[in-house]
Amino acid sequence: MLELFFGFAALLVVTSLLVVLHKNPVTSALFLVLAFSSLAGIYLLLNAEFLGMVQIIVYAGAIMVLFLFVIMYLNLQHDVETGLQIAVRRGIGWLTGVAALLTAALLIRRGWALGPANEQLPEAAAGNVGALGRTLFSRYLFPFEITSILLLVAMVGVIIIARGRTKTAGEGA
Amino acid sequence: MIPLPYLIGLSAIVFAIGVIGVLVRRNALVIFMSIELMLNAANLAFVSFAAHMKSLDGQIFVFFVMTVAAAEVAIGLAIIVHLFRLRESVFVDEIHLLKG
Amino acid sequence: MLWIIPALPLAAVALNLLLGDRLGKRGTTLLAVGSVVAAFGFALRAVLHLAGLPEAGRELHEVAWTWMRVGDFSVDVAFLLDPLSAIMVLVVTGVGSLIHIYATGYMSHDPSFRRFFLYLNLFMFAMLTLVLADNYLLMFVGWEGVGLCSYLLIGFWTERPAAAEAGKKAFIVNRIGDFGFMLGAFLLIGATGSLAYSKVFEAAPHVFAVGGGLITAATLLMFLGATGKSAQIPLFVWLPDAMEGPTPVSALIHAATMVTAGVYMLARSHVLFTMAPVTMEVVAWIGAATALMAATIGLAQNDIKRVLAYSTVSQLGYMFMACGVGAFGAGIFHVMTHAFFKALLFMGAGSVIHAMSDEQDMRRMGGLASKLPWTHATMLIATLAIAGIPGLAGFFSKDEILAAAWATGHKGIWVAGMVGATLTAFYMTRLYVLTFRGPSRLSHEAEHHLHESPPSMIAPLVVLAVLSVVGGYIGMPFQEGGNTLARWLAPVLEAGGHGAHGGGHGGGHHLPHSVEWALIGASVAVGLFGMFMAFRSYLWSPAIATSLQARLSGLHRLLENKYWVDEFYHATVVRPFVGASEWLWRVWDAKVVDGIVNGVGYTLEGGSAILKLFQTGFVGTYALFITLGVIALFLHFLR
Amino acid sequence: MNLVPQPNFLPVDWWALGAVLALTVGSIVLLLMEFVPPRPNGNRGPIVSLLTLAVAAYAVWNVRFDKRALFDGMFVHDGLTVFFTLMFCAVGAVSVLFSWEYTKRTRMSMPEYYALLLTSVLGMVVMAASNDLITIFLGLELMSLSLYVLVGFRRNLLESNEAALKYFLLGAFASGFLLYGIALLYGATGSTNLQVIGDFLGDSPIANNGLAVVGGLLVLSGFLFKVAAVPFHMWTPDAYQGAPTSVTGFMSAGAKAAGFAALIRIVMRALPSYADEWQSLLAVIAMLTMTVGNVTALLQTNLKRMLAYSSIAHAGYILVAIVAGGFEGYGAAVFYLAVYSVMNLGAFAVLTMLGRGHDEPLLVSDLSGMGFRRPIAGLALALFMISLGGIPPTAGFMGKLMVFNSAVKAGGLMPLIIVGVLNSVVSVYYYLRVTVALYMREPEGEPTAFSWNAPAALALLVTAALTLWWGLQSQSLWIEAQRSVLGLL
Amino acid sequence: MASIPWLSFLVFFPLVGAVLLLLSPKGAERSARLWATVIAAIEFAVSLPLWWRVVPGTPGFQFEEKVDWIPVLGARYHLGVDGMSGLLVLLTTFMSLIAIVGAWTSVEKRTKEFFALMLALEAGMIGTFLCLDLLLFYVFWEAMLIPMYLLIGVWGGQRRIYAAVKFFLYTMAGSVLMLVAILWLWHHQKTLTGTPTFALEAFYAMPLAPSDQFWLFLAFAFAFAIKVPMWPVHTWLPDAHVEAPTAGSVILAAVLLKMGTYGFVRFAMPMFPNALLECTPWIAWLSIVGIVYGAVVAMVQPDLKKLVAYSSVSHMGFCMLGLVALNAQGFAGSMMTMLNHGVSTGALFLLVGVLYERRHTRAIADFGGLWKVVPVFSVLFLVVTLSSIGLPGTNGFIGEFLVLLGAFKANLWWAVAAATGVILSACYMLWMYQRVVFGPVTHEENQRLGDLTGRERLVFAPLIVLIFWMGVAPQPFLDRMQPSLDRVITMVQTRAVANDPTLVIAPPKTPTPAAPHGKPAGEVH
Repeated sequence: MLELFFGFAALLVVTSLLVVLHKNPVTSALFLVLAFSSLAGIYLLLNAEFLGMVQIIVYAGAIMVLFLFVIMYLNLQHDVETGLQIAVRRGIGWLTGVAALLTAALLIRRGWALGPANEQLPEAAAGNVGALGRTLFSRYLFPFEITSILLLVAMVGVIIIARGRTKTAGEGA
Repeated sequence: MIPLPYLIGLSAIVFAIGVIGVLVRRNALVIFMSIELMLNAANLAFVSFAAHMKSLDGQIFVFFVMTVAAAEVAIGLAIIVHLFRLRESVFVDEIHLLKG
Repeated sequence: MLWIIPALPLAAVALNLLLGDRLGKRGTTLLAVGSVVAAFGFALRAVLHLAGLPEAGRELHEVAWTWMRVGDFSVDVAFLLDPLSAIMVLVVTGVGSLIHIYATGYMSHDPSFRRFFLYLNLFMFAMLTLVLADNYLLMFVGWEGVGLCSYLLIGFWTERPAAAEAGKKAFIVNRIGDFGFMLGAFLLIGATGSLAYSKVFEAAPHVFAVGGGLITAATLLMFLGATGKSAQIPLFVWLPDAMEGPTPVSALIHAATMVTAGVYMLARSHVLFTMAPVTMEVVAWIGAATALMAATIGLAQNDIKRVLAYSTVSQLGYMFMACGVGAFGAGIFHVMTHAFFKALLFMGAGSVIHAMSDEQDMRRMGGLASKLPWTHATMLIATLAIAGIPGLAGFFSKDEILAAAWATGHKGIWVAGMVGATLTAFYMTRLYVLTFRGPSRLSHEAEHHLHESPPSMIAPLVVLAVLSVVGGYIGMPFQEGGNTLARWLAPVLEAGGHGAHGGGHGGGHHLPHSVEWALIGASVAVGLFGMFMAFRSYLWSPAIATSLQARLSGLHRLLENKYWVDEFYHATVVRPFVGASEWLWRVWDAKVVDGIVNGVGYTLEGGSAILKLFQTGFVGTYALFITLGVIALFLHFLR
Repeated sequence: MNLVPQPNFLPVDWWALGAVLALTVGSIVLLLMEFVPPRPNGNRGPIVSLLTLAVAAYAVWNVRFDKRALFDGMFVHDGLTVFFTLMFCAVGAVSVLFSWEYTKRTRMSMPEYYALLLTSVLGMVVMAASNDLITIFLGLELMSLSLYVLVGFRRNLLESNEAALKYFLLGAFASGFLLYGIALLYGATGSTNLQVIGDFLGDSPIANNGLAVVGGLLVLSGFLFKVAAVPFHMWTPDAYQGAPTSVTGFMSAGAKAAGFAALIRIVMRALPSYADEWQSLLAVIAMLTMTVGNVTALLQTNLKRMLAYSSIAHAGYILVAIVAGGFEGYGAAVFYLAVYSVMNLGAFAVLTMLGRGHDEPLLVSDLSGMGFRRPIAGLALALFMISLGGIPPTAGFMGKLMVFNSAVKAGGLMPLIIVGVLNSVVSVYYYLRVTVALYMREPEGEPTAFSWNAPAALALLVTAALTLWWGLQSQSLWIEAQRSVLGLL
Repeated sequence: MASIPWLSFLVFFPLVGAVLLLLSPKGAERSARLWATVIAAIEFAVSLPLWWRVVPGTPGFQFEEKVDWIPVLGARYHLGVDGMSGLLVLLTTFMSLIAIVGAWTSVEKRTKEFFALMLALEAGMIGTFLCLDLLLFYVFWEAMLIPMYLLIGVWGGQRRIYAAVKFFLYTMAGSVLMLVAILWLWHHQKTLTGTPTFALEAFYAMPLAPSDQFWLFLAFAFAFAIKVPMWPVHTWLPDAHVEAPTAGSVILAAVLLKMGTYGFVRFAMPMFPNALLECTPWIAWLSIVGIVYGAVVAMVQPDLKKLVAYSSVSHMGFCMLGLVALNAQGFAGSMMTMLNHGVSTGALFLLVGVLYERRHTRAIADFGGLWKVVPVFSVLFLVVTLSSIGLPGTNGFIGEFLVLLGAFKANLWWAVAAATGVILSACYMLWMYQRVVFGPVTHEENQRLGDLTGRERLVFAPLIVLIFWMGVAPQPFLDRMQPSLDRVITMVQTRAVANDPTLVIAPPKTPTPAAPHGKPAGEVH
């Protein structure tokens, strides 16, 4: 089990690194898909089966397809990332990121406490979709409703922004 | 059960990679992907905590996060696409009308 | 009814202002002269009334209103008439009236006739306030008031830059004196808590130690005020320039009245001065020095009025000598006689100038005696009087001063006085000779216009001439218990009999007659000697004068340029001062203080410019800063 | 236990939820409206949204004195909620008013605009009302997403689009941090409910709780981003300048307030036990924020950008109050937020009227001579500037008074206070520049066009009146502000 | 009159007038000035009873009006008047009227707004003088900046914007710290008594540790010192004066500067006595430097207004010196100097305005020989100049003399140093007068100068009357101000001892303590 985890973990780290590193956005996107999938694997190991599925479907599926679609649509080639300025920025970026990681690690290593754990999951198996559903629609009803509006907004927003030149045409730019 | 430190460490690393991605890349799309990485790192943290605390809440949160992520992606991509229409570029360092 | 004396001229001023040109020339004349003459009348009446009083309580005192009362300090607007002020009032109003009359003639052709008399009346008001005040603060009002009037009158011909300049100089120099006066007054308040003469003099012996530092300081400061007003070293420089003003002004203000205010003030506060021997010495020596210096300068001046001006300074020096040796009475006596003959001299000179259509240089005069008989006669009398020829006013007063100096053992002062007397006799005779005798050096048209002055000018001359002759007899020596004047002044001057000097009783010094005769002889001798020298070197054989000039050219230039005192002041005081103010303004104020103020602004704007640089417009930068911020938060907890 | 509990709501709960419901319905109605013939002439949007906001406000007002906790305490209805809900409705209403003609002018007048405006108001309400990190996060996202779109609403204007992109990328980035912080806090405390977190942290010393610390800090930074505190402020000028003026006005008032509402709730509920730590931290940030904001504003020539920096500075003042803490402190913060929103909205109401058509002259110099040419608008703008500068007799002064008063009360904050007051002097300099342009300069060339219109004028007058009234008589507002926070302590 | 809120009327009547004026239809310029004049006249008439009704001899506040303003803070709308503020209010209403009438023809553009602002300014100033609640005071104090700022900035000269902004920022920078101090006091008071209040009287009664007092005093003193203005924070004044329109300068000099000194007497000194006693020498020497400095710098000013501005620095130095002398004479002198400076310098600025209106220049070099051209003007100019020099018989003398006397009683050397100012003032004023009025007419334009018009004479007449009245019979004024001033002095001394029992108030330091009636004292025996 632990070995599996290490496998997924390694894959996750490598792929996400490649996402960041690779010049070609398409490739990055594909690596991202891989990263998501390995994440899904870890979810399974943490017996969050349903989440794993959703991760594959929503993320690796829907979202990444969207990305790829856009990249294709914009027909992006290799990013040219040369020149001193970019090199400097890359250096600073890495330093900062690592620094953030380290400082956080140092802080966390100071003391390590976990919130109060339940003796065992409220009912049935963790992966139980039904259980999830119930909680979702009872305790988390309110946030759930909010998310619905959130999606609505997203939809409207996309329409507004991405709609072709219509009545706003001829506006001074 | 996978020990928590591993999980948190992993998620932290992924998060950091995401941050680094945002900092080093100039392609809006890739930056955006890195942000997705950050979100997923958070998700991982949620799930692992949930698993160790034997509570479902964490997983529920991941749900919401996914939804939010989806919404963001939609809007973000739309903006980027429109930007490309106007500017023929998705490179954030070519976009600085507003400064000072 | 004392208040009415100063009130009359003031009322004239007010009317003059309000009615304006509506009352024509003669109206103005009537108003101006009338008011002063009336004032003289009231003064005379008051003085007679005063004389009627028993010697003990011989003073009239009246409070007009409370001027200011703050905390434990209070001062009234109140008037005091006692023998001392009585003399001054009479002199001021009397001579004043004469000069007013004279002026009507002298100024008759001046476009701003009305303004002239307005000022003149204003001056009378201020001067009368000065002498009638019953406390130092009110005296100070008059003190500065006369200063103002002299400022206005010197600068009367406003379109003459020199005149305006001289006026300003007079005022500012006087201000320096007033600065001393004021501080002196403060010291008095601090010690006695009041400024009223009665209170101060009553308290003085209790609060001051004879010869103590405090009283010395106070008196010295007040004397500084006196030097300003009465043109003594070091503040005498304004008086000669003051001759820019119309001649009647010179006669009234710069000879007869205002300049003697200092002497009056000293006499008035003799109680204090006698308690400060050091001050007395200073006064005496300053007086002597001034007398000598002015006299020497007088030798070399060619402007008739300037000669008189320096002579005035010199005579004032005598008065201070008198005060310095404690003979306040003698000082006042000389004030009086000097008022007569010096006013006369000035008005005579005025008449000459008038006749010569504003020519003042003696080198272009001469031989006027026949042309201006009246002027010549009166001037001659005045010259003799000032030269100290026995039987005339000047002789008595000057002699009394010298005698007092000798009597009180100030041999040095006495010598200075004698030398001064010689010089006086010399330069006055020189003036007389150059003007009236010898060949005429007039230009042709001057010759042509030459005319004797109108009666309105001659009459006052005559009156004053008479006074210059008889004025001295109230101070006849060799009378037991002092002479008339001394006895008259006694209630005031012997009131405070404290201190080293045996009180300033008016010249009643105790000398054996033989000595006194000797002194008189000596002074007469030097007087005659001076006159003789003058006649010899300017009339009988003018060569001597020129050769002397040639031989002592350096000395001559020194005297001609008044020892370069003005230049000295200008270089040491005026120029550095102006320089300093320029620097303070342009450098300190504009650069330093405002530099700091604006500097803050610029610094902030610079910071703004720098901060703007961080706002690159690149998303990357912004994200970087966010991350750095997070790291900073972490570090804050890691420390 | 019934697995799908039918939450049995009392009427009061429905009232309490009224705002949320009304706003939701309103936005949906607006979206549907496009299909209702006849084609809207552009007046329907504002009218409907005004009605919605009125209803929402009324609903909450109706039960303003009740205290309810719904959905397992995720949604609480207390003083703070009431105050901020009402405030957001007001902000929304005013924004609608000055958007009315502006949107027509700039061809943005579509129902969607108002729909998004309502949804973002909804997001703000949720942020203010929720007592649970998750709901707060969702509210924040709801608000932000709507704002992203609104900022980019003038689609073909490069600036608008660029602003949207920057705002979006950075917003997402920041919410990444926020989310991760939430995750860690959840891990450290086993819950996302602020109350629970607070209680848990209450009895666990900070030393051995790295997770909580890191989580808390990340959450903090997330909100500091939203309220534009240094060094998380950099998006503000660009977003404000690029966005359509009406949107800028709306977000400068609303988004900031919402961020602070959530922040106040979090620090009061979840982090009181770590007060010393985060207070010393916020003190530094407050100083930086005030100084950087004001100083950078000095040289700005574009009005919107200048106001952006000024809004940063004002965030600094509010942070001072939060640092001061205590019910004076939080009360002062709330008070200041209300005051700030009013005067800022007023200023933007004037800006929306500048120019004609879709050209927007927004340089300070464009105001030259307007004070006398447009007396009312000019006077109002000057008033708002004076108020922003914190000069009596205006609301801005009272706000600063309350803030510094609370700081003095807290004690030991003298450096902070001194920096604060000196900053207010610095700020006056650039606010004065506006009045200088208004009254003391003549326009070179042709004076700026100005499209006076009734709705915006109404907004203007209302805000101006409030600015003056609260400057002269701030008692009532002060009491409300204090009551709003008293419930939480 | 006590029954109706008299003081409130005084405060708000001009404000109402201003608002109405602003609302009046456009282009009613002639009526605007008339309206403003009427308002100001009524205001003056209504304020006039202060002269009789503020009972002399009662130190406390009269006609008090108290209304709760912000109860949660304990801030009250609290007005009251005593001898001191009464006189200053009279000065304000009087000079405002004068200034408004004087500005009839000098304002060409935007007359309506101009006069409205003048009225608003008047209201603000009166409020500042009358209010007895520190928060209210601060509100008035700051709010008043706005109209003055606009007056300078809109109707000013070349560098008006710089001057206006400088004026505003300078003053505000000074006063913000005062706000902090006020808040501190509020909390201190609250912790002591439990009831929050900004009431002045409460602060008077509040014990304060000397250590606390020190920086509180500094905060207050700094704010006031800038307003006075004391050297070296005076540099805003010349700019403001030079650029401001005539009426603005008049008000600025005549009233605004007095707020600084008033602030010292009313607030800073009685509230922080120990700190005051500690700082007295510093303040004294700063004022003396101001006296001399102002005079010296005035000497070389090429611009009339700037010269007068620097002379104000000098005069206000006298005020401050009198205050720190901390004795009856000093206080009374300082108060008198405030009034005198109000009248004389106000008149001076009006006169300069007259010239400017005719010639549109203020450079001394552009004038000369005016005596022949405009005699009436020259005479008035002379009188005012002399009163500003402090010639005995004019108002200036009373103030200077009392101040110097007070200073002398406090410390001999203060008096000596300050008295040099008397000489210097003569130097620069007379030189200026000489260059403007005497000599030949150097500029052709000046040949055609018109003398004072009837209106202008009407403006100057009362000023001249005052100059002489206050010079010859100042007692009515002194009687009215003294009780309140004495109250301040006693308060300072008693509270100083109360706060710091170890303190010993030394009797005023003079060479020999005043011995009114010849009691032996001092170095005599």
